[in-house]
Amino acid sequence: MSLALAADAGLALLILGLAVWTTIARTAFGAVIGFMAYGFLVALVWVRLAAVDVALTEAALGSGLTGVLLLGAAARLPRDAAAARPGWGLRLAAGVVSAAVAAGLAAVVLLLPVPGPTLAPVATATLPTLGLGNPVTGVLIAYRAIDTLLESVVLVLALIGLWSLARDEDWGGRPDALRAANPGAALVLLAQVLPPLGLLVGVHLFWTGAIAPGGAFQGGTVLAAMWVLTLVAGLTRPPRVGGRGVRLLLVAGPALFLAIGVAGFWLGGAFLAYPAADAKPLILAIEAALTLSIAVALGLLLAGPPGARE
Amino acid sequence: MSSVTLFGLCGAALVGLGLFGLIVQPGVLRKILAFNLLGSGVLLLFGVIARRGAAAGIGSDPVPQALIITALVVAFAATVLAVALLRRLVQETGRDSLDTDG
Amino acid sequence: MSEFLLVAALCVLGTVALGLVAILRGPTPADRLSAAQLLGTGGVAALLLLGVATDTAGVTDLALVLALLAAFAAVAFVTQRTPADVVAEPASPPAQEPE
Amino acid sequence: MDSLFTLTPPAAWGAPLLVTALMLPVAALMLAFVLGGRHAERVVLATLPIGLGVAVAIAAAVLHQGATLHYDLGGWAPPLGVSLHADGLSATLLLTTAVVLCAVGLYARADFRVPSGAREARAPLAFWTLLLAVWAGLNAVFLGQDLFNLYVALELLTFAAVPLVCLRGSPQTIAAALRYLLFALLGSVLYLLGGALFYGAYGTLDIALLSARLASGDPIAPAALAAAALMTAGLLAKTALFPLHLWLPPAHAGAPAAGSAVLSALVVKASFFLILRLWFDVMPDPLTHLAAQVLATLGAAAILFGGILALRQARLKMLIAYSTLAQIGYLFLVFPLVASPAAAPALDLVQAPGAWTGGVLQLVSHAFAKAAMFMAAGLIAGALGHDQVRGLGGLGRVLPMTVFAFALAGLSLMGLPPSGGFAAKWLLLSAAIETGQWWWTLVMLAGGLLTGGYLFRVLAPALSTRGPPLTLVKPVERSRELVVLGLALCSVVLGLVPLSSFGLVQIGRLGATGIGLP
Repeated sequence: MSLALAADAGLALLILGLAVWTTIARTAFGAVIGFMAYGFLVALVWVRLAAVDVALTEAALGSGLTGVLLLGAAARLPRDAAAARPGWGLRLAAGVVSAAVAAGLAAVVLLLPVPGPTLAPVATATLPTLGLGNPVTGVLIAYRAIDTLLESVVLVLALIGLWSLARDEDWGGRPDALRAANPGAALVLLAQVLPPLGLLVGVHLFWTGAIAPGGAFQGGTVLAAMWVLTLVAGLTRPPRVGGRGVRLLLVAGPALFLAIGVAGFWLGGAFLAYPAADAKPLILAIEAALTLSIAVALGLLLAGPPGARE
Repeated sequence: MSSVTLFGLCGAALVGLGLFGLIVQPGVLRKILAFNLLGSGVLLLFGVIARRGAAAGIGSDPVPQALIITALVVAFAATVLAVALLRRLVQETGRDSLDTDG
Repeated sequence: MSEFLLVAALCVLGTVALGLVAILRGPTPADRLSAAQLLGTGGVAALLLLGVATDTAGVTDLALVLALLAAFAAVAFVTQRTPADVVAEPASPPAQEPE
Repeated sequence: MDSLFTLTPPAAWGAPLLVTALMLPVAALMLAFVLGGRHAERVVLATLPIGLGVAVAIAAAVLHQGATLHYDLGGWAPPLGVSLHADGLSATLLLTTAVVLCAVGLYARADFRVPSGAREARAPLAFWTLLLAVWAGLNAVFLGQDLFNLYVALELLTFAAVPLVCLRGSPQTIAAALRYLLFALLGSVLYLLGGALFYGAYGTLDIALLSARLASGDPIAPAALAAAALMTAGLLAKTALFPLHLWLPPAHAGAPAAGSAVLSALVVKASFFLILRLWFDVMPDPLTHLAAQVLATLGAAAILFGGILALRQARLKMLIAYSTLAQIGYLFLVFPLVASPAAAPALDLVQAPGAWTGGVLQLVSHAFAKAAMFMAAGLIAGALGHDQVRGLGGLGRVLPMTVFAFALAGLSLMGLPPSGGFAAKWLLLSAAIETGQWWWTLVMLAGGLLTGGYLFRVLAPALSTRGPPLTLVKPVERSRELVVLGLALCSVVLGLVPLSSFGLVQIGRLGATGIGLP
């Protein structure tokens, strides 16, 4: 297995190198590019850590959408506003503190108990009663459903926070900042060819999530990316923020989740419990609604606040 | 040393690096990047803990995996909000730093 | 068989490292993005090799997602950048905004 | 091993109420967001009294049964599942939150009305939905029993609180919100790292199970020590304890008055509450003794530093915000007073229930008083068109009720009788003397003097009868003054209630499962 170890060491070194580059790069733009490459390689690390579900999320969110978001921000930074770097004293102190934290954590990693504690046996033992084959989905949608429910609300909330940054006079308008000024023919073609493919991949990820790596977050993210692509190319326009339809789509996932959770009081004996007989269809319904809501929320989060283009 | 430990040490280093960047970088965008590195290091450590919990025929404890996915989505939302605030700040002041009078 | 695949993965990672150097050197942002894209392609290849070598489920899906989003990132770069970035180091005088 | 912590019989009535308390604001948030426009405000105003009723019912259930309430979500017991939990302190804070939010809701109607002619406007929709989100986040924090569930709750709170800071949209408030966000995110991520390490060492995130595993007699894992340190550091950044306070004054002063009230009275308390939970409910005693000294030292520094800076502020809202820094410091004095090894050699932590009650009283009375103060300051700023402390001369003659409410709230902050703040500080002072830690009394007395000093700067000119009468640029609605006065009275009335009625806050403390009173 030393070959695998060599590959992993190479991967770790590449990641650390890119992280250092992201920290010390001279321009913000260079740093963002470094960070995107970094996110890409971290997805590989997740595979090496046998966490393909996480790898999918990281690939889609961590390097994909985050990278696009940060690129957009870097392109609009003022050029000449190089802020004063902190003095040597502070940098030295920060370096010492950070190095101490890193060293402490490294020591903790080396001292973690062997074998590591795990909930894997418990988590897999009850999976069949839910009709699921992917334990990660089981954790997300059943055992720790409350976290997933609250988190889907967090996405809606982030969107409200984002929209609240609009100017008063722009309220009710469309978030149009994404659309390219002059979408070239190549871009339009790509935006016509790629999304149908992406749609398939997104739906596949959601559907396969019940038994294999994938699920609502991963599928929703891919769908969001495809939607954003058509927005950039000007093939579609984002909805007005005042519209009730888009808001219904945004809360459809968490609302259905909550409703089935409340029904669990009677059907399953507890809030967020699934009745043994109908667990699978209920879970699939929740996942479908969540995928849709997450896709819309992520797309709109990338599209920015409503208003005139900068 | 095993691969898992290796990635654990890598995560620890990333946390330190992110913390350093968050403190010393003057520009807000660079701070946001540093925050993302820091968060990624934290999640990597969590992933190492998950991997150490491989059991029952699964290569990695599913509970931490699910938590990492949740945390990734939350971190993305946080980045969106921070970037949106930054863009407003740049529009209003033409600067991207939070210096004393910012 | 799996050892051969691992060696292949290592080689691909090596080219990825070379791409990394290109990212670091630049000099223009477009150079850097192309290098990052190359790194992406190499990453997908390394991923598939590693996945087959260690027989991990779901790796092909991951490769699909990575390939899709790499194209997406390139689009973002082309549309979000300011024109001056492509031709010169960003330290040059501020250019007009695209809009 | 866990039997100690599942004493509560499943038949305990009131447990489903915990779900209601958590989900009511979430459901209302979605409804308000979808309906939008003028309906958002209506949804909030309809939900607030229901939520208050739920909080009262939970407090009654806890008090009546004299035990904590538990609810396993989805029927999955920890460590695989997530459970909710309400002890006396949680119930008290749920109730405080509901009362303050009701007042804020009534007060904010005038500021966040959809202008006639428009179907919907930016600030009102954002404010009303964010208010519900703050509520959901706070309830989730107070009820959480799982460290990761609490992380999500903290993030919910962050995402709700940050946009409140910059609702006005001025460059200063945007910068303040951004700085707040960065601090809050740093805090969350350190907290999350702590949670990960706890899981790595003990394989659970449930507070009760963790506490049992930590207390099992084996040496404590290094990961747990690192986890506790990281979590504390992260939560301190969110609580804005000195020296991690830089973000708080501009953020709390920049928000609209109703938002400032929520942020200063409630939001910073959420992370403090988690520090309490961490050190008293998770970590074993000897470590708590050690951490208590560090935390209290920082708290003492915050009391003095915040007080001195408050003395130097030119703007009323900044003054109140700095006062929050100082008052948060008092909360941290609870740690060494409750966990004093001097008073309780080899005994459990509940040797000083007086200090515990004092700490909770300080938390609650500060919440009422500070919300009242910020809302009073909002009325003053609206009526005068500015909030310069120097320009407040003769204010008492034109806005007597507002100034009276401000003074009543000030009474509680200074710790003068008969106010909740007095009872709180009295209990803390006596606990300090009883446990032989007299030095903390000096800090508290100095803090009281400083508080008196900065409030005198406001009240002396406001109450003076000399000088030309002030002219108001805008009249003040009587109903809003009444809301402010009501909250200020709440903070005072707490001091008039006999101490024995605070048995609620002791319920669920380790070793104090019965309603024991000092």
